[in-house]
Amino acid sequence: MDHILSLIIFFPLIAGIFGFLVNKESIRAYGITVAFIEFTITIALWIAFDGNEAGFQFVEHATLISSFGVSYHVGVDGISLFLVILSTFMTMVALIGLNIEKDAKNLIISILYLEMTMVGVFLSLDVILFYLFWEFSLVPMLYIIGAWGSDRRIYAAIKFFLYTFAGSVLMLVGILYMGYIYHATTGVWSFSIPDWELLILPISTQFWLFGAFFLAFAIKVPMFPFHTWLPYAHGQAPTVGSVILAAVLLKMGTYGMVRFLLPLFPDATIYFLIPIAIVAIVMVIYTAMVAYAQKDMKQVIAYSSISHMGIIILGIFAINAEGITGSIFLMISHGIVSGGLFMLVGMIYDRRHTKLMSEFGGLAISMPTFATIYGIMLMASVGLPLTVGFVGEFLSLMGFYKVNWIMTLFAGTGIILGAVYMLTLYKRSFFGEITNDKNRGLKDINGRELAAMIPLVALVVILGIYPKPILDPIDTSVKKMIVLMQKKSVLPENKEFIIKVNSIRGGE
Amino acid sequence: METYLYIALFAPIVGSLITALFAQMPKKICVGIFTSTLIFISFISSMILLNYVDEDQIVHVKLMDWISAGNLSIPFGFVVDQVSVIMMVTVTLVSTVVHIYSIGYMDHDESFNRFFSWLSAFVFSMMILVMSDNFVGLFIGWEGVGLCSWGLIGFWYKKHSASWAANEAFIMNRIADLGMLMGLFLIYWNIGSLQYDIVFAQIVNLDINVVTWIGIFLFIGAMGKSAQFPLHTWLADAMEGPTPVSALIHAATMVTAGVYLIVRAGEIYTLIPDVGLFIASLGAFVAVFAASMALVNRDLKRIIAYSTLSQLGYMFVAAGLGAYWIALFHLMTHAFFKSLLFLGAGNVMHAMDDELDIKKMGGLYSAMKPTAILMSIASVALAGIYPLAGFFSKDKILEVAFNNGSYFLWFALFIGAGMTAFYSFRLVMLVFFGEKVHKKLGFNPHEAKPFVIYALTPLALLAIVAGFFEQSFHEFTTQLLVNYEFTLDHSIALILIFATSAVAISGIAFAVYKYKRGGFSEKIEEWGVYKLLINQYYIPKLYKDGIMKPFTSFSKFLWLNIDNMIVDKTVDMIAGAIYGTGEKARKMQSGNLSSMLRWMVAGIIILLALAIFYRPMV
Amino acid sequence: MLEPISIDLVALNVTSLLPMAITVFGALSIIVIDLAAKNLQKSFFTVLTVLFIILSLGAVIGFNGEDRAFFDVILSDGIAMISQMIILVTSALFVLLALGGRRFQEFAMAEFYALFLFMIAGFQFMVSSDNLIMIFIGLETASLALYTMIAMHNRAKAHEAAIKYFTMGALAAGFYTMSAMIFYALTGSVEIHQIALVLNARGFEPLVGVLAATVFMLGALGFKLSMVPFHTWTPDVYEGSSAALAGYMSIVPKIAGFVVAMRLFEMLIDSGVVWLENILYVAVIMTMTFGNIVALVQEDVKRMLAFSSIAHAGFVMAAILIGTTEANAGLFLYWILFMFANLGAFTMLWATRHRQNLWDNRYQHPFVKFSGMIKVSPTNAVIMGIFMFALAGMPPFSVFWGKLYLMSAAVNSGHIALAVIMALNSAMAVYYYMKLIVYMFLKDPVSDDENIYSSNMSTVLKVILGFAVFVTSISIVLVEPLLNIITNYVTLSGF
Amino acid sequence: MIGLTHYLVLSAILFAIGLVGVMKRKNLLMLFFSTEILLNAVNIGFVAIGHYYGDLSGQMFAFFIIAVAASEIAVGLGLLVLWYKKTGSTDLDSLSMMKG
Repeated sequence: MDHILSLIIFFPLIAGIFGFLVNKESIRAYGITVAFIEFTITIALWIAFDGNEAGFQFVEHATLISSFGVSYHVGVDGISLFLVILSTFMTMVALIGLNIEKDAKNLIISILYLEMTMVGVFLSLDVILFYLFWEFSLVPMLYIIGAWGSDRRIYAAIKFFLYTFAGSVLMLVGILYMGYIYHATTGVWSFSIPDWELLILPISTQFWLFGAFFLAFAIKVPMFPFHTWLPYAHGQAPTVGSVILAAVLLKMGTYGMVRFLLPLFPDATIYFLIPIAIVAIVMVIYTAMVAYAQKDMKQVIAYSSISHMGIIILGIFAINAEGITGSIFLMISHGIVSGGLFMLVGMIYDRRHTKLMSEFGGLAISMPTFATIYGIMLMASVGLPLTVGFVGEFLSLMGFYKVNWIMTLFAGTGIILGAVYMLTLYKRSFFGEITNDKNRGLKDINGRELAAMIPLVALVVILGIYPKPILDPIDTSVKKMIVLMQKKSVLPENKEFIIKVNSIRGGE
Repeated sequence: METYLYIALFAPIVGSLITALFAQMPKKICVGIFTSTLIFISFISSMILLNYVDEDQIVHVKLMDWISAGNLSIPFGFVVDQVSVIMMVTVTLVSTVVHIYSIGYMDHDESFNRFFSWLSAFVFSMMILVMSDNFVGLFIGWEGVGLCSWGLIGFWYKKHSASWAANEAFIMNRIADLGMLMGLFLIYWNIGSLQYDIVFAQIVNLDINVVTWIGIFLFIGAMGKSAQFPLHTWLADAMEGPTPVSALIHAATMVTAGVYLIVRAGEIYTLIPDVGLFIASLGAFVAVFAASMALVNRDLKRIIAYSTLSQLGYMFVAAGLGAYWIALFHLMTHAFFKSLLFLGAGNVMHAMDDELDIKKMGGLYSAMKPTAILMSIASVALAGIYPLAGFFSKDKILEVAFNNGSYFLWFALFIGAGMTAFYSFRLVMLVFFGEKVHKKLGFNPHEAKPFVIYALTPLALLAIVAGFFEQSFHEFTTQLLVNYEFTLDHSIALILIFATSAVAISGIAFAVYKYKRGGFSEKIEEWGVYKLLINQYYIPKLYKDGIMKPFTSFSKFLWLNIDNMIVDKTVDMIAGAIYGTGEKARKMQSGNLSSMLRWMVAGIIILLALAIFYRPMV
Repeated sequence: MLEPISIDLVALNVTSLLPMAITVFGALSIIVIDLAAKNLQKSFFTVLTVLFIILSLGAVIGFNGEDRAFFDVILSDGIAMISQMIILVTSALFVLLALGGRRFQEFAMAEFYALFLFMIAGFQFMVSSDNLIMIFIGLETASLALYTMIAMHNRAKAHEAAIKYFTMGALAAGFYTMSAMIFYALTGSVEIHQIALVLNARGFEPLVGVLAATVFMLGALGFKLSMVPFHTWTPDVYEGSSAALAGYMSIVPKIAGFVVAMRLFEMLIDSGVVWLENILYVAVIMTMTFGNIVALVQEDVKRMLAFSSIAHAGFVMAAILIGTTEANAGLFLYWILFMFANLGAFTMLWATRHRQNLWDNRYQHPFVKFSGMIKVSPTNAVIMGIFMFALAGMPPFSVFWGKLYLMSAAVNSGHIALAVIMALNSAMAVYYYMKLIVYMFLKDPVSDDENIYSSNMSTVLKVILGFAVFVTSISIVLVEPLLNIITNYVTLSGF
Repeated sequence: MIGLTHYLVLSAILFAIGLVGVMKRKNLLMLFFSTEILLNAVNIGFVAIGHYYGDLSGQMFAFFIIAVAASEIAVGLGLLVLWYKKTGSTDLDSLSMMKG
């Protein structure tokens, strides 16, 4: 088990390289097999993972540039563990659901590379390494959107790439500055997160660094008003691209917030808490309304993703164990649910070659099983209890309630508006008589699609009923992080604030 | 006893899940029988538990942990105590009847199997709701019944109105659920737990303001589920669903969940009588408000729906004023006679080929005698005539209002009682007696199958006799619930009973008298009051024009004008500006050697000028 | 009266001249061989050139004598060494591009190789001296050879490019001499370390004089380094010359220029000439930004690369502005890493070189040419993609590490704003590199004839490409050793 | 008495004339002349300064400049002839294939 993390990171890369040798006809099977093996390894990681240990486990360290403190440093804790599993799981599911024949080889190899970068982002403990994977994840995605997307794919791909790239260059400056400060303070160069977490920064420095990191994450999430790349990307991307984009890539932003902003800059986090929360709430409500106005089924889900990401951000900035644990869980559940919804939209697109809701109507008559699965996913997206969507949303909102109850109330309208646009979508597409003859006699979900959807549906229900195995390790690591934040914050009122939002009673 | 608890709880979901596998297959009668049996088993278990609890024992189990994070720990825990067991029995009893009834009612429906799957799932959700030992568990059931209600209202999803009504119900409930969630958060952050026992034990230690807010938030949740004003419109629209659904969900069980919540959280509400008074006032208002709409409506099911709304108002009055056991009692009796009423209406609908306009019926008595009798019993019970069940429970509520000194509330309820009697018998008269309008319209009514009628008899029986259990019910429930002390003089109470009965009887008499003679003239339809009532006080229209339309157009505005035109365009403009600058800067590369040389010389000259004029040298 | 001077051969320290002597000797011997034996193949000359370069490189690496030699005219300090290595290695790699699949007349001529070696010698002299006369001679030797080589490509555009380059070069030479004259007038010396001593002793008075000299030097070096507004020749010359030579021009003359700039400007900045610091600040930003935004709108890949090399030069100029050891080490690191990426990109262009302009009347390598290359010639497309990402500074490819190190140097010396501007510029730069990626990977092919992408391909080119790809991709492990060597040399020479 | 200043002023004036010529002349040949003027202007300066300091570097520099100028003009004229053969013009504006 010593090098399991490296194995997880580099197995898809190596498999991708060898994928060039595989025959075109069998490349899909190859992709699924590789993804399955990768997923199995991550499951093994989970089994070997000690849920009671809050720190990083399976740490590997190898110096790359000693004079500059850059090293190959990976490790996993409760916060990242499940995001890694989510990445490998969703990649596997997306590959099972894949039915693109055109240049399938390039596509599948790109997906495998993408998998490597996603896993790399979550496992990196060296910030330069993190940045490396972070940036490189754009490349396969650019290719996937741009080469297999719909009409305006190139515009969408470039927009996605440039927007997110531009956002992250400032983070690079922030990283370098942070490294400089670390060097100035300790006399050693280090870009390792555990090292950085020990550094107590003066407030003004925290502000600037917070800003530099936050912008990159905010664009990735994407937060209002930096979100406009996402609808384009989703609108044009092929199904597999949307699935991975929504399920995993967006989570990198929120993961970054948890991993960097909170423990590194606790005072700045608390200082900017309210403004960010306001933006998050605006984002929840605004995008939910925009989602309601959409005509295209996929766009509804794209905007709904943004709306849900708002709740995740709110949970993170609750700075209490309930909120942060909840939002990490919500990241996972949203990954499963939105990934599933995008796959479902892709299936209907394969049949009808349109995503406009006005083209549908009465699909429940021609495709009842499909409608049922769609309904389950939709209910999970709406956050119905006993589905996976509820737990995270409940905890996130509950966490933020301690910070500010009025803002939670506003954010909570997201769950109402979520029901509004989702049910409207469902009604317009699935209910009613079949008005469009093309919808008559559509084939119901087939074996391949079912094979992709059943794991998702099963997880939606199982994790909705029994989220404990996931919540517990997350909670352990999060609690440790909060203690760290409390210790590190410079201002006494911030120390008190952290204690306050983490304790029952007190305050309002 | 835990075994019985689990049987009672899980029998319905087993039925539902197994049936779900057959959902897309053609009708299988055994599906109906199978689920009905399981529900019946659940009922039997509930009865055994009732018996057990009656010996002053409480069953409390913890199945497993559900959510735990930070200080929060929520288990799947279930409790069978005096309150929940009453609910369990009521729910499973009515459910059993409805299930059996549905085998006949849904006979010709192509989605017969799907129906039973949903219906059993509903029962399961309802059981979770009433049996949970914590607020979040209650919330699971709360949302679960909402989901099943959505699926069942929109059961005939091909009908636009049905799926619309389903969405309306779900969304309206969501609005209220948000309030409830806020209440849960508030409880958690002040007590650190959401278990009933811990919360109720510690609630007294809290600041009264906090308790008030908790009470308000929880009541907002209750308002949605129990369709209290202003979240009431969904209930009438929910009649789009199949009639058994209306009987089970929108009369007997789900809509009463709000009342159950208030009763359950009685320990909180006793601390905050002001909120209680508000609840009672709103209840009284709804009681009259809904009854008034029932007076003129011509839709068979909607009349009963408004009646339900009105009766829920009654229950809230009792609960708000602290008479929890009375609220619960009315909840139970109402469940019996109201579901009977609905199921009878279902028979009528079947007979009339799903026609709902009561003006098109008339004289059905001859064709369907048993149904007519059953519905009459239910109506009498609803009107509150001695010795039927409604008399005991409803009169008690009026007594409570009077006892509390809230004479205005009492008066409202008093008027409401009269109206109830009138519209109930308006319905009975127009449907079963009088001129046979349906003959002219070419309907050929027929009575339902015998087993359907037999299935209804237990309900009818209970509607008649349930009232006599008042005393034992009182003793039983007040072991857990806060008792309500009557300070009213016995004679005054007697006067009140007579007054109420009088107004009920006169209401019935007026209806019978009037509709024997062909009813009111067409003229009253011109009246402003009539228009106001038939249009439901224009509230649905207000919601449509005042909320939905602006919301839709504002959403469109946000998308097309803000998101596309401002937010996105800004990004594109930045990119465009950079690109445009590139195009302009490109002109510098004219390719002409002369100008290239001039650029160089110009550069030197500018730098020289700077060297002379700009010298930041220290 | 002049005294007769007795020359001590040991004091002359002739070994320090060995590297240049080898290249000059090589050039002469190539001419002689050509006179003696006709009909020798280009491969013979190419390999011979490479051999002489390797010998010279050996002489550089093996050198361990005194810094100063030859009456202090030669200064073989650390940066001279490291820059000579870069120059020689780059030259060796680029001259091999002559062995493309197709015949070009300039490579058939022995003179080309002689000129090439002379040019290298010129650059070597330029970097290993702090005597303004020597620098001038080196610079002009190299430039004159380069002009001729450009013209030897024998296309109308090549001639135009040569004339433009030549004329502007002559003007720049005028600037250079003018600057040298003013320094000489101020201090009575033409040696940089002497000039520094005198100026420091006198407190930089008269400042106008010093600044005037600096201005002319900025003009002259700005021309070599293609700083705005002295950059105008760059795109035209790159476009006119063959891809191989254009790639060469983007690396070697600039590193030579950087070394001179480092010697001269850092002396001034270190002494507290704030004016120069401010001017350089503005110039760096203008150069970066201008290069980037004009590159955005180009239609031809080679021209785009020309503008991008302006931007890269601006980026690296920042190191001179910052002036710390870390920054100077970063400069060399960046340039080495940049060299490999650029070598690859230009080699790729060179390999796709066609006789006619199939896609555009004017351009040889318009973006359209590469449409859908992934489908026609996937390996080449992926390789070109890697070079583009490397140039764009996408991790983990080579240039990223240079960028990282330079930006870190900026941050560490307190130039945060500069670092931010550098970062934003690299974000902007991504767009035009992406443009090629988009054409190659996302568009549909214009023709499915694989040969159009390999008309000039040969085994040698493939090997060079492979080497470049390899280095570009694994640069993460190269950074550490490279940095050690560079830092060692840079610290040795006190920068 | 003609001193250093006079020489320097002369040098500067000649340099300026050269610059103006570089900017204004449209004939390539004249342009080369202008660049020659530039270099020779500097030569005057170097020689004068060298004399002023009694230092030989100035003179040396001047010699080198003369040598470089000569070789430069050789290359330049070669290019000019090449261009003239191809286009029949020595006008600067004929160099306009590449721009933008």
